Amino acid sequence: MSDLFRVEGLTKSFGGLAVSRDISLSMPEGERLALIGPNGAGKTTFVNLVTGQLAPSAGRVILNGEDVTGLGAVRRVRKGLVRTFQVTRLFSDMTPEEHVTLTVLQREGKASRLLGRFHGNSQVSGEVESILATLGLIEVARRKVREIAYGQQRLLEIAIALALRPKVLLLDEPAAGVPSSDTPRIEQALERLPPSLAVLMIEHDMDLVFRFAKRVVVLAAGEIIFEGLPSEVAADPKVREAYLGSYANARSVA
Amino acid sequence: MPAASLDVRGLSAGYGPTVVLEDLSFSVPAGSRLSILGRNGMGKTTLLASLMGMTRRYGGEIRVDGSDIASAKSSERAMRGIGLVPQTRDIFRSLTVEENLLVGIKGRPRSVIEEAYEMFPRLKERRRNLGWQLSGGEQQMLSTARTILGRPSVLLLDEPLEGLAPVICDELMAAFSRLAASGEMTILLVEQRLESALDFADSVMILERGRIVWQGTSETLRSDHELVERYIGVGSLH
Amino acid sequence: DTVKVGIIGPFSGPFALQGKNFQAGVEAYMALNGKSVKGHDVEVIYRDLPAANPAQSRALAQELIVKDKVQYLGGVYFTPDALAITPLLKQANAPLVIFNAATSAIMTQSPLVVRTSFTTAQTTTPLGKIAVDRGVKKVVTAVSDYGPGVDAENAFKKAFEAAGGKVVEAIRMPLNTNDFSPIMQRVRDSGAEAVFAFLPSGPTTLGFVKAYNETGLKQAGIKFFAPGDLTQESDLPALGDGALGLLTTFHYAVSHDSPENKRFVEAATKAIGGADQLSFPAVGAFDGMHVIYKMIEATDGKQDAQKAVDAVKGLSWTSPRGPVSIDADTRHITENIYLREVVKGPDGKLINKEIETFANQKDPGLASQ
Amino acid sequence: MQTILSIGIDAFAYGMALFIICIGLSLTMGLMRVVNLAHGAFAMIAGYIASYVARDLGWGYGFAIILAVIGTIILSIPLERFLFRRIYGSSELTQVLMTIGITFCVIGITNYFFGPTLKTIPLPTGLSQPVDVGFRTIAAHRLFVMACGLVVAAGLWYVIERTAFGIKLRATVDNAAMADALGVKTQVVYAVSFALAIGLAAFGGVVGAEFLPIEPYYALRYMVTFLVVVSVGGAGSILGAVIACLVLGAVDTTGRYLMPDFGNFFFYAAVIAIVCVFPRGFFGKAQ
Amino acid sequence: MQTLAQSEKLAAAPSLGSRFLRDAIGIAAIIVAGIAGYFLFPDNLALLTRVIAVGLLVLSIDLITGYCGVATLGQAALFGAGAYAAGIACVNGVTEPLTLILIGAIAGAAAGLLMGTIMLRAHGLAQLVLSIAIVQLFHEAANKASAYTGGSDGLAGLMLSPLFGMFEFDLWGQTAYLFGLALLVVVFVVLKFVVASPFGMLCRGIKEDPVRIGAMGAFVFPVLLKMFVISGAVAGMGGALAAISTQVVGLDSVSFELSANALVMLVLGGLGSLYGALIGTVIFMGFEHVVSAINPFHWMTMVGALLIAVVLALPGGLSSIADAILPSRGRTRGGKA
Ligand SMILES: Nc1ncnc2c1ncn2[C@@H]1O[C@H](COP(=O)(O)OP(=O)(O)OP(=O)(O)O)[C@@H](O)[C@H]1O
Ligand SMILES: Nc1ncnc2c1ncn2[C@@H]1O[C@H](COP(=O)(O)OP(=O)(O)OP(=O)(O)O)[C@@H](O)[C@H]1O
Ligand SMILES: [Mg+2]
Ligand SMILES: [Mg+2]
Repeated sequence: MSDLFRVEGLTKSFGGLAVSRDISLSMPEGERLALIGPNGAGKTTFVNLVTGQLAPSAGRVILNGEDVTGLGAVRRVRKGLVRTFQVTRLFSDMTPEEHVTLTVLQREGKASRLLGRFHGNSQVSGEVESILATLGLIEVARRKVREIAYGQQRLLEIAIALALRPKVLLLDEPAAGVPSSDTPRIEQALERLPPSLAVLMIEHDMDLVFRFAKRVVVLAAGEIIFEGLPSEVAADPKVREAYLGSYANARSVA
Repeated sequence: MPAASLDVRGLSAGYGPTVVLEDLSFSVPAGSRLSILGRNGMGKTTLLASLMGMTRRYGGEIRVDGSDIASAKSSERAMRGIGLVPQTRDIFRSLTVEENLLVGIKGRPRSVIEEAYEMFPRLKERRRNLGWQLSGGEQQMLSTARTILGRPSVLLLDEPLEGLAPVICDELMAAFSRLAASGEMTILLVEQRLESALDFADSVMILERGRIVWQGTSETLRSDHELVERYIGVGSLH
Repeated sequence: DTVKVGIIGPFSGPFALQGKNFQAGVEAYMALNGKSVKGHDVEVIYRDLPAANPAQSRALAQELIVKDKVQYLGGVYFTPDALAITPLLKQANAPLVIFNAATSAIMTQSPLVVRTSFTTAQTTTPLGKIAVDRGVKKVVTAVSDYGPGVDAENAFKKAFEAAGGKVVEAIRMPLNTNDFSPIMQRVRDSGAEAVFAFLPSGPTTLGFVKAYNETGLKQAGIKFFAPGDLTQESDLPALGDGALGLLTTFHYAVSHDSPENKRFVEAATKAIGGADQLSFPAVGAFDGMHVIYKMIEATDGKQDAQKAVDAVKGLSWTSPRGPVSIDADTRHITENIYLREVVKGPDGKLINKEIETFANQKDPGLASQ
Repeated sequence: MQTILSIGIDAFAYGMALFIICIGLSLTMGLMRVVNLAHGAFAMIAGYIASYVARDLGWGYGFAIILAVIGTIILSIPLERFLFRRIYGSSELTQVLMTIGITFCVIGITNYFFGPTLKTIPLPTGLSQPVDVGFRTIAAHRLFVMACGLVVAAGLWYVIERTAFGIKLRATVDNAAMADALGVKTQVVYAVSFALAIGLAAFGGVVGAEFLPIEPYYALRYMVTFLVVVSVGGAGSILGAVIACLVLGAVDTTGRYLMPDFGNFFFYAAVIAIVCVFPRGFFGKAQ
Repeated sequence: MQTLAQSEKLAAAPSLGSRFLRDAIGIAAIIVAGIAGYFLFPDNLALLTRVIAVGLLVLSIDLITGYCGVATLGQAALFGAGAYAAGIACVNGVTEPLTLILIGAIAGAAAGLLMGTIMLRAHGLAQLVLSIAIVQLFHEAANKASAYTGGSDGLAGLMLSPLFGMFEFDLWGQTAYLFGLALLVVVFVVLKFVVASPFGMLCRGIKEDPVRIGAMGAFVFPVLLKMFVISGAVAGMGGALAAISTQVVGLDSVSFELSANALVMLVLGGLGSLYGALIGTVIFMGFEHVVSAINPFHWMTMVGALLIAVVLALPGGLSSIADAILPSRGRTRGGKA
């Protein structure tokens, strides 16, 4: 059982539409996996199934050798299974600093304390600051989220996930909406993650995918149609047709 | 409606008390393509939203084919031919795909939604699904299709490729180019991917902190690496 | 000098009409008898208490006493409001003259309370005999599920069974019942020959009477008995012809035929602004003011609650409702109770026509306490 | 058996009366996202107009209904223009504040001008007679109310789900700024739907007056009932409202028949049970 | 705003001292206003005491509505639980005022636990309706259990022993008022700490997006339930204070009307700010008292007009005036309070 994280035969359909057909996947410690595939292939659904937002009709999710399929979403987070949202879900009236502080406090189990003050809590402020700095959010740290640009909100999503110190991190299009000038920030943040962490990233930005991933899985119509090294992906005709299009050509020329 | 020209003079706009755009002036000839570039939070979205009438205007003129629409409500602007595909997609979550499209047809016959289905066959498969059930990319397709169905003469695209599979991006950019080339639409595109943006547009405008800091042709920008580095960031061009 | 009287009543809210009647009664009395007693000017201060709310009632009474320095408290439509005031009276050295609140037990709470209205037991009790006299042996009681409703149920049951009848079923209906058809269905299923009802005056009586007519109970010959709250004059226009023939017992009918009543109705109508808004709380207030005037007279405008109350014990006079007196032991009013039938009056309007008199009724409720 | 049928028909009539009065509120709350606590006040205004037309002028029931609906809508136009328009899109609690304020004012003004007495709307003879339906007699107007309820339900369903206006309305509610940007005149859409909702309130107030009598306090007295029914059904859902009205009407009626002493217990216990099983109401929008 | 430091360090957070000072000023203002009320309106102490009792109820609603986003129209169930518990205890021989307040708090907290457990099963409008259903059931139960509660006649005859053996609860209401004021200040200070704690922040997060909070690894239900219990205790104390000061408990203290009025007061004052709750209560009850004394027959129109005017002029509630005047109660801080 060297795999940190494994799913077996995950299956789900909405009405007549099968969005996840018997997906099995495993990730060892330190894995950097990219999950790509056409729109509506079932990638986000896969993340929802893994994190417990949705219940699969069949299949198991195993973390650290423990079957977590029966656990709720919150317990899975506490066990180290953390995600970001494709469409940002943030507290529009709170500041990035407050978001991250709250997350750190929660991780430490101090978030529901009635004693002590939330603001100016020196025990966590150092860590909060370094997380915000990693993602370049210091400048907007004290502005309400509703007032900061969308790209920055995406970065904050990642900041929150990092603040949870996950074992397995599932990133749903972390770079969508983040300008190419700022994607390096995300990459840097990912690089600084503890090496033992397993990361699964869904992304349509192929440059980022190829820089990041050690392994690529391609999902189409709820099924894994390809699994292998990044260098092999562009060569696969099925993937080219279903997903890559001209990108594959550009790539093979380059 | 054929493509219209767009003239912006001294536009200042923002949200509530915050002024984001200051004194912007530029013009886009009918049927041409303009890319708007700029780092995160520099005001690209705000600019497009202001053209659509969705922000607070502090001053300036917006002329479409010569007539000023700066004080018109967004619905009037829509009727005068402006169409926006917003960055946040803003699909109607509780409506079905088909109903979403019907909102966008602006009085054209119902049957025109077939055009949208042709452009995005994926949407046809999901036509009875509610908006919130769609995947991210499907929402993006829906948002784009919905606006295009209204046949705008000035089309404002705010990062329309976000979240789309590369193969769809290609098709979509090709479609945009066709629409512009046919003389039906003037297109303003905000796009993070420099290459796509330059490939698409005749001319380019760079925003920084709510002001225009550079305007010129795509060719000039493509060849001027220093400029790119200064305003947009390193490593953007391959 | 001025003697101040504080009147607490529902002047706004769902019971505003009853409050308006308080005001009309008070104003009518002052119009007919002058605004001063033995040279002491009488000033009335109204305080609004829209619904039963003892805490607020107490706060209002307290304020009237402490801030406005009233010597007399009057009014009070609901029992809980009265109960909340009684503990204050001794310390405040002020009598409370109740114009309406109709639970027997209030009188035992303080020796400084006098009541000029009625109790539910008092108006209900004669119905027991009346029902039996009309050949009714089996009755279903249907009352609103709150203090006065329960009082009415008990009083009727006691009187009716004493006269040889039998209550086959006792239904208590939640106060906010809108549709009474199921209740009527139940009455019908029980095989009773009559229904005894008690509901607080106001909108729900309309629904009840309608349901009685529409579900065919009336046609089936099932009789209807109720204390007069159900057919108060101000509700009659709304009840319409459906109310014709209903039998109720009460202490006062606006149509009561006496010179005192004519004078009263004329003055009170002027005060309230419309003849069809006048009903029983006005007469309670009218006589309440009479008692207060007598108290002022007896104490010569000085604040002495005990003396004031003692002065009216045993007092008797002719009220618009007929001859009345204040019982010296209970300080509650002794009065005639009339059996009335709803009929069309000479001008075509519905009235409660008095057809039988039960003279000098005391409150039977206290005896059973 | 006869008893069951009899309770059933009472329950159905009561449920349908509730439905006609509440559906307008369900639309305002579910589609326009306005918690209009003044809904009952409009129903009451209509009742006063109808009472005046039918009783004081003696023009007949049909006229009374039509004039009440039109009159109430006309009265509501300035209110929409100057008050309601300010709270579209505000938080629900701000809307509660404003609409409670409006309710208080309407009550106060009605009380002042028309006095606190009950107002009745005389029925035409055809509707006021008891009708024999085989196993019992039932008032004809109850049958009329049932028919009205069914017609209203079907008509509304069609307008909202099937017409272009319905789609625009739902789009506007979902995201007004975007609908506007797509060329939908959102202000007009709101104004028309508001008028529709008020018209329904007016119709319900008049037709349902036999169940919920018209008096100044109408709006406050039945506010809880209205809110409960709308929410149990799921605001904005016509089918939900129908089911909620029928179920709650049945519970209420049966409870009052079987154990009148505990009538309200049953009603509210049922509400709790239903909501615990359907946490968003029968047909609430899950988002 | 545009000129925020470019550095990669956070500017030092506003010092603890200045926050503390601001709160101290706020609380001092409440005490001063309370004492001023005592001397300015010596004849209205009964009303002022009632304002304090209702103020506690409104504060308790603010905790779950303003801070957690759970709207309720049934809070009087908790208030009434406290009032009846204190009242029944008092009638049965527990006459010491502080003990009665404690009993009220416990009863309110228990009722809060029950109410929270039920209400948190639903969402949105349905949740609101649950709260209505619960308060109606409480009302029904209090009506039915007339042997203990006095039913619709109310529970009368509460005889209190003097506070600390010295101060009588009398007709003039001085003891009751000062006692109430002290209670309010203590509760307010405690609540200040609660809303400024990490727990308070967690609640605000839940208000904005419970799914997000779940994805942060925090359970939503226990947090909200805890707030319900705290809120219940506060409401229960309000009820007990009402019972002590008026010496009667009526069915109105478990009514929908009281719940709705209290919610209106809260919104009037401004949600999510403890000061707003108090301002709303004082303004609403004061206004109502004044206009109903001036015209007992038609004051409702005036109150309605006030509510409409506030929405039109100050959509954020009355306390937003303070925000506008005192920009230091700044944007970037946590709660508005
Ligand atoms: N609740 C739902 N009900 C019905 N269909 C749904 C639901 N959720 C998702 N779907 C459908 O399932 C399919 C898979 O959706 P999913 O969000 O997993 O796609 P995805 O791979 O993440 O796509 P994208 O790259 O566009 O984000 C989509 O076609 C979507 O419309
Ligand atoms: N609703 C708002 N209220 C106040 N300020 C806002 C609001 N929305 C955006 N801003 C501010 O306006 C500025 C410009 O934002 P805008 O969204 O236009 O940037 P952008 O160039 O589109 O960025 P991105 O590439 O991230 O989409 C930002 O500084 C942002 O903080
Ligand atoms: Mg996705
Ligand atoms: Mg943008």
